[in-house]
Amino acid sequence: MLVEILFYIFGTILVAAALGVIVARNPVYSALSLVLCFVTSAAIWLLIEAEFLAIVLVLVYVGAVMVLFLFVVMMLDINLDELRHGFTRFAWLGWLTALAVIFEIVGVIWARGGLGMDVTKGPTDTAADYSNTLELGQILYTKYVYPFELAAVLLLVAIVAAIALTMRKRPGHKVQDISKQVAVRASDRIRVVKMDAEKRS
Amino acid sequence: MPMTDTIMTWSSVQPAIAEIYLVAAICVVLLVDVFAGEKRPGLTSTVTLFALAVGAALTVAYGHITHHAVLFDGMYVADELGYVLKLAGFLVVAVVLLYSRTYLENRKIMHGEYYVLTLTALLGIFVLVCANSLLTVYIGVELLALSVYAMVAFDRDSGIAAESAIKYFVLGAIASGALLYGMSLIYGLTGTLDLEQIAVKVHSPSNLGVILGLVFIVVAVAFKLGAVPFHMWLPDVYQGSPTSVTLFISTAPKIAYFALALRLLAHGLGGASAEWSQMLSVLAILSLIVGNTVALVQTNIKRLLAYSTISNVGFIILGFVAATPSGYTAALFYTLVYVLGVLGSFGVILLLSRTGYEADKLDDFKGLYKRDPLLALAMMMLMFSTAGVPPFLGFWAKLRIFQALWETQHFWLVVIAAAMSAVGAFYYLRVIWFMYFDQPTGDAPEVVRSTGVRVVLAVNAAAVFILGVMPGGLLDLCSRLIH
Amino acid sequence: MHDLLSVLIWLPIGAGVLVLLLGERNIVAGRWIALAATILTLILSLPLIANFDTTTANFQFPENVAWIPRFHANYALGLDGISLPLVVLTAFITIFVVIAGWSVIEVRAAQYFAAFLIMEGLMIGVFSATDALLFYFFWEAMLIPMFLIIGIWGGPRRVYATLKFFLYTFLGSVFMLAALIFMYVKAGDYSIASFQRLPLTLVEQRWIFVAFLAAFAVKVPMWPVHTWLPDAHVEAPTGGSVILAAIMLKMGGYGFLRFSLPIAPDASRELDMLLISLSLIAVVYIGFVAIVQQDMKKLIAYSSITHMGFVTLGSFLVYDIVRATGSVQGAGMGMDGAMVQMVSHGLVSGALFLCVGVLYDRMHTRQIADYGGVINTMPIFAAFMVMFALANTGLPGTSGFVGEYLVIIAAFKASFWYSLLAATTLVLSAVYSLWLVKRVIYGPVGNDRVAALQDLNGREFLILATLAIAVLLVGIWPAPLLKIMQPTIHHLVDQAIATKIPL
Amino acid sequence: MNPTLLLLIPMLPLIAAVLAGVFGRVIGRVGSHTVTIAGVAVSCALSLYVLKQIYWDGVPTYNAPVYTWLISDGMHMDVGFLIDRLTALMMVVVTFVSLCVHIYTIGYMADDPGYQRFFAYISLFTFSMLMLVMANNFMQLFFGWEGVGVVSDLLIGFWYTRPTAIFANLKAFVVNRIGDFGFVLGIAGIAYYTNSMSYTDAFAAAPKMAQAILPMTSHSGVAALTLICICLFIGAMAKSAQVPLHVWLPDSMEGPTPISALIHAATMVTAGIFMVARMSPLFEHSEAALSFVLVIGATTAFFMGLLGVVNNDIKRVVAYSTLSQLGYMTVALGVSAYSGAIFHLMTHAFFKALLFLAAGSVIIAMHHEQDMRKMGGLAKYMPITAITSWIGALALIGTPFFAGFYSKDAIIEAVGESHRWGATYAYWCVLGGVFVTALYTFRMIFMTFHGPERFRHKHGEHADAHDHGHGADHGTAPAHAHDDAHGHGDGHDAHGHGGDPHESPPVVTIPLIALAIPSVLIGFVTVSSVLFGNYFGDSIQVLEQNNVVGEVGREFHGPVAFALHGFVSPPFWLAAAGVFFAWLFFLKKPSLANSTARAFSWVRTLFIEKYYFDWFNQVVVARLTRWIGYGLWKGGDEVLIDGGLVNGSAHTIRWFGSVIRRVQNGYLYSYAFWMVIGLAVLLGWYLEHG
Amino acid sequence: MITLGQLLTLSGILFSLSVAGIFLNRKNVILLLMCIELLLLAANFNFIAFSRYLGDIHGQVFVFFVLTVAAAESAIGLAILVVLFRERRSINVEDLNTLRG
Repeated sequence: MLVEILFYIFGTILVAAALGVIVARNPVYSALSLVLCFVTSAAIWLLIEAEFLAIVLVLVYVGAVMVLFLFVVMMLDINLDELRHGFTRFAWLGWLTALAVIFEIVGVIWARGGLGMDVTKGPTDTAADYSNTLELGQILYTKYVYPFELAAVLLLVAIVAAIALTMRKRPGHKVQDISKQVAVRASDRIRVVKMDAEKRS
Repeated sequence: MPMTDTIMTWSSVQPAIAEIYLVAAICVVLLVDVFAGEKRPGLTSTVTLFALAVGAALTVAYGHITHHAVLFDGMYVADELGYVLKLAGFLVVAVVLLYSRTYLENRKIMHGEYYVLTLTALLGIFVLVCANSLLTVYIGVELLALSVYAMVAFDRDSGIAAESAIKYFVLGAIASGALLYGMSLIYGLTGTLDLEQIAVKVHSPSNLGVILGLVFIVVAVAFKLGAVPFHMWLPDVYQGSPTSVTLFISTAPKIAYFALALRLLAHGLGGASAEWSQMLSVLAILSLIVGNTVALVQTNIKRLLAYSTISNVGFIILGFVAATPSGYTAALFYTLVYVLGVLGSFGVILLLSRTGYEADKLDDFKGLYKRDPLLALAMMMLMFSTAGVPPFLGFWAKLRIFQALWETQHFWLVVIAAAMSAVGAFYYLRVIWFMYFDQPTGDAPEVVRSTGVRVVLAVNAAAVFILGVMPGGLLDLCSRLIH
Repeated sequence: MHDLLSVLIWLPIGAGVLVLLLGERNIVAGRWIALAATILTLILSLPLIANFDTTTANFQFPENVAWIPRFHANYALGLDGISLPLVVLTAFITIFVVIAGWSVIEVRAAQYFAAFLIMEGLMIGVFSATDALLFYFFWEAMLIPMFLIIGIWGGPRRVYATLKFFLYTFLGSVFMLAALIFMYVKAGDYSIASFQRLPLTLVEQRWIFVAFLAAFAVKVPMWPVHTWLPDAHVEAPTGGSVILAAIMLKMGGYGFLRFSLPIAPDASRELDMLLISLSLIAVVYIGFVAIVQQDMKKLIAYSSITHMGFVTLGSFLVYDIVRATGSVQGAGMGMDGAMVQMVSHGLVSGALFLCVGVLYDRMHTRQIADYGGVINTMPIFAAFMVMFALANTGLPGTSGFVGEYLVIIAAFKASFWYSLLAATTLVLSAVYSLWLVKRVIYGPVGNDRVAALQDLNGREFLILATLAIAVLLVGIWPAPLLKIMQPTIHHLVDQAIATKIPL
Repeated sequence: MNPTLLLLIPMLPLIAAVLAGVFGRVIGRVGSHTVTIAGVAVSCALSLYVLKQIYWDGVPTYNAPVYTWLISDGMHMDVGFLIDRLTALMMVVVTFVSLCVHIYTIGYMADDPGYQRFFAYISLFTFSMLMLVMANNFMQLFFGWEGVGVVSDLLIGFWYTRPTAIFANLKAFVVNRIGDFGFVLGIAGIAYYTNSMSYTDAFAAAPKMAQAILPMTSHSGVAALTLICICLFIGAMAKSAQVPLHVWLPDSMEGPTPISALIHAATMVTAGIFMVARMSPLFEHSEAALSFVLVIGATTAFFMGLLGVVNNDIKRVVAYSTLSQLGYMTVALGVSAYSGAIFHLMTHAFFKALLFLAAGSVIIAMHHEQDMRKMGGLAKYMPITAITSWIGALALIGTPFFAGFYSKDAIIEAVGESHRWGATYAYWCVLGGVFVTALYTFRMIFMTFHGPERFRHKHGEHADAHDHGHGADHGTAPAHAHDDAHGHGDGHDAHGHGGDPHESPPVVTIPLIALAIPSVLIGFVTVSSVLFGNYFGDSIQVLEQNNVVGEVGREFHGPVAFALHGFVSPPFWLAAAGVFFAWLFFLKKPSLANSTARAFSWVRTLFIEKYYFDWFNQVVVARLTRWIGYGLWKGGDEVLIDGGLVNGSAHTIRWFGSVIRRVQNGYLYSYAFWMVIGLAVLLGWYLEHG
Repeated sequence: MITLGQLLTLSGILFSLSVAGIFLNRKNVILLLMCIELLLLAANFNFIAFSRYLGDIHGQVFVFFVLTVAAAESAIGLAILVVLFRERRSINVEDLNTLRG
């Protein structure tokens, strides 16, 4: 019962936050509401006892990905006043389509025999000492070694690509050299000049 | 919990030699580039080509398998189809790199990363070709896609490249999102990720849930292949990205995506073929019509070839519409033939282009026969082949598709396809007309003669002709691979 | 001997490739090679006539090599009574094309000759293929050289003309291909014979017939898909026009006889009215159109359409004849006429285009208005031109008469009205041919450019004289030609009136 | 009979023609006229020999093929000869006349550059004509039929730089083709019923065909034989210049005079008559067809004669008289008096050839002046021509004892006897025709040979004369054409225009005399045998109830009696009246002629315009044809088919492409939107129907 | 107790919203990247839900990989974004229409 209430609370927040991501004028706001999305969904995953992934979600996303996002948002100093939302006059059509898709999916889910399985049953209950993490770990490095290796290559690709695309050494690129600044002496900065005084006439 | 025996002996992974080797090769190339790339620009590309050659050799030596084997606890299927497609992958990528070399030099984008990304993309292709699980399919798709996104944006000084990259990325992400969503449904309804077990569980008439998942998967596949209405990325990307990259993405990945469609739809979801073949027929017709008609009004040859790709994809899909081994054979044959053709035609564009001269306008081809008879001749043969005129290879591809459709009594599809191939002939002829019937425009620069590449191109065009006269072997091979 | 046909096909192609490789630099050698190859081809084709067995309708000089085992498609060749004359005609005409282009073509001459040589091989292939796939292979491949010939050596509007030509033909052929594959799927192999044996329901036959119609009607060409022809002719170089008119158009008629009638007899019976009316429209309508042409080539092109109208008319009379006379006896006369008409038209129209070429090489215009009184400066040429013009009007004693005469007589057997409309060609062809002669040849010297004309040189004289002899020969003694065709056409009639609908 | 001998008869002229035509340059002028004349002379001799064998030696009819032209699906088409009395007679006529013309040509064309070509043509013509008359099957008949057409055509266009000449040549060919159009249909019809080309089969099948009904629509038909015969006769109408297909003949006078003589008088135009006579076994079985023939013939006989009265071109006058004489022959055929027709054909051949050659001789004397108003009083300068012309004229108008009288009078009698539908009309026509004939013939004689000498003053201002001559030809000025004639190195210009006209050289006068004699005698000699004696035997077939000649024959008691009886028959008096009026108007009181003309000016214009036939053909028919052609070309081909079907579809596709192209607007969100739309639609569709 | 249907519904809504976000957004490319993350999240929801309700762990393994891929994907996406911004000085969706037709 409680679980169900919590689910509805988090679910509502999740949907609201998702909407926020879409409609927020300021990308920073939408990024933050995306964070909210992740947190709430992590909570929901906890409710259905997928603990490991819930944690991973928070760590990887909120911890890494979203930070990266915000970093980029800040780096590309987009002047926010021009970032007003321009929903054109065809927006309604877009919303309509979205609603249509929702109804189609939801319709199938709840249709009698739509999925050919009982959608009203709860999660399979597990033993008290059941460890989601353990189970995952056991198959991840055995059965799933092949995709695991590939995932590694995938991350390598990400690294290589990110570097190849963004890193560049420009000539005449101004950076301050601190050691030089520290090692500077007065003689380098000021020159004392003597000049004879002017005669009174 | 399932504790599967995971002791890996050499023999148990031997068929995967290509992938294993390739991962190693990627690291090697990366290191070579890091330490020697700066000083010796050409080195990386040479090493890469060498690596590809070795890979092909190793695959032939150890990777050949004629029976059907499952590796890595059902993640990986090894069969002759995979073997041949992997060899094709090696070959195509090697040729692509050969064609691209001068281009990359001129564009100052001949960095090691380019080659690394090419190889990772190739790895993605291999993974797809041999995928036997939804997970491996997904990883393969992403591996390939991510590498390609990066390659498209690789020319950092080109605005249109970046634009096309972002478009490709966003739309591609939507597609993979759809793929995931569909996979999740299929997983949920069958309770397994293993394609072979899915094949056992899914059978027609399928319930709504399966169809729901199916639609999402079909959308994703259609997007990857570039079928209407999920084709929008294709022309922009082809035009926007550096021609060498266009050459790459228009060739090797097509093989992979054919395999994707085959493994996922034909094998995994074969039970629901009634449903998806119907969906595909709609997409195929749309692709044929849109691709051919819009290509008529193009002035940029890269974009023109993009639309021609769309129409050809329509033909490939028609092969799947038949949903019979014969149909898959036709699709495979068509894919290989198409790749061979497009390899040559983009190769010509690459050889023509110089720094500050993309050679991607149709007008740049005016009077080519005067400037360079060999390239003109090769291009003409390739154009006739793609148009499907005997004695060139393209004719047989279309013939095989028609045959597959007749065998399944798809009368109207044949009629539409026939009419559309005639419409399509026009823009291929237009290229020939510009090359042969018009006088060259003054500003076209002299074509630089780099013998080696030209020989490759000549061989490429000759293959289109010789195989066109004697297509028997290739046809046999294709049908053997499918059955 | 047993692989003579292959030689006939590949000798010219090989020579063409050789000429191409020799390139523009040794064009002199190229010319001679081309001439030698074509003449050799003709000489080698003569044994075909000598050893042809005129008592059987079977394919003779057969060759059969597996080509694509998976499709059971064979490299299968053979000749019967309707293909032999056309093969020889091809070998015969191509020689003149080479000679006609001898010194006229300056730019890219090697490619020019190579294109024609390759095309000769392909055309012979079309006529001698007994495997449908091989037939289609040659049929389509032939478009490429023609496309280039018109496009490269053509006149000002060559691009439009050649694209129109290619796309028209290609569109038609694709549907034929679809039909062939359909029958392959049913029959299991591609040999024409098994297609002809294949039982087909009426619906299937209808669609197959329509598909073939799309391909052949365009090639012939029949009204209303004829408009590519005048454009193509006007823009094509002389040699191109000659091949186009003399050989290529025949492929349409050949196709009707080889495919449509035997493969879809019931559909043909059902739709023969359509074919006949289209042919008659071609005869009358196009006859009128030809009268008012101002461009010589266009005029001859249109007259070609009317003459080919007789071919299609003759081919499809068989059903109405059987209906009207109730007997098979004499039903083949229409086809006889059609075949003779094809051969004759090959000679006459070829000769006429060569005549126009002779004038064009001198004056570089084809407008009738630019000429007048040519006879004053070129009496010998005038004699030939008048003779060919008269042959074009179907004058007895020339080849032009035989076909039309037979078809008209056969048409009367089918229906009085057919022959009435068909016979109008006597008047119409007289008007357009002789009006052309009157305006170009006769009369006082039209202008000083005409006054400066030189009469035929030896080369041109040789060409026209040979053709003239051929025209007269066929006109005065057509019996041997008919004798060659007779058994095949009997067989064809039997096939055409038999039904293939499975019970 | 010896086949090779028969084969020689047509072949010799052919060989001669080839020699003269192809190798004319080599063998030169003398060479060419020698070979041709030799050829024709020999074949003439052989023809006479054949006639002798057939008629006197009673050698049976020869009917055998020479070689098989082709066999199409069981139908044999041979080239072969049928030699019976009719053929033999025709062969003699043809070869004899053409021989005369050959000889005559030597003088007439002496200075023409196309000398060899000319001889080649006329020999070729002789060949085709012989093939025509000797044929034993329809295919060969058609061959000869077209052959003579073409060669006469070449002859008309002989002076190919004359616009009028080449116009006439085109006209002649086309009109003849219209005839052949009918002719070939007739042949096809016979082939349909007999599945054969040979005469014998056709004649044998005639009664069967007479019963047959040829289906026209699904439920109606016409009498087969009538249709066939009328079709055949349409061919004859064109060749023998019967109304309304006569229009080519007067214009064909553009050819050199001997041709006019040869073609018209003797041979080609009689081909039609011969053909119908040859087909008598068919025509006999179709009353309707014969009535058709009768009416056409009668109309031609009378109304074409009238045109001769107003014409001033000497050759054209003779041409119109030929028309009307042909009308007489056709009338004879119409009343199934075939023998009468052939008989008249024969006699007419001689005296008409005579008149043509005489006219030619006059024209030579007048330096190629053909307008009779520029002549007069020539009798004393060229007596031989004058006398022979008189003989010819008397023969033409049917003066008793002259050749013309026997044939013509017999025809008139026969028409009188006939009860066929249209016979009465025909009778009045032929009677009127007699008067008219006399009128225009002697008008010509008087204007040419008698009265004041009008040729003394200068050439020039006589365009109107030629306008009459050429009627409503296309615009080209005949005067110009005339100069061309001179331009043609006409030798007589050498000694200027001032001098008196003088008699022509012997090569011209000898044939005149040669022809004058038979013009007088031939009728008297042959009438009893050819006409009333059963000369033709079974080569002409007449059903009993149609045998009018037999009826006439019953009152026939020898040529003299026949002639004497002629003096009291209406035709004689009509002819006399004609001569009188001619004398009155054109010799005694020309003013009277003019006043009469003014009185009946509309009639006169009607005549001068030749009943507006040419106007109709050129203004209506020709223009209409061109309009249709342009309409179909521009409207049909270029606008509808090319514009609509071809380029139209191309443009539609192109337009479609450019529209779809706009969907590809470059905006990420619209791309995504389309993807989602596609997704949603697929979902919706398959969740509904899945 | 949370039923399967509820979770699937939630993910369905998320999915549609994220997609809608992509094509409704007219301004900012970064927003598109965020929507993509949302999209993957929706898919993950499905996987976890099914995995838990089938009592089959493999679904969760899949999610694990998806998270990895998503991280890599966003990295590359942002890299491309940076390149784009350097070139165009703007990341406005409205400005990305030089390639069209």
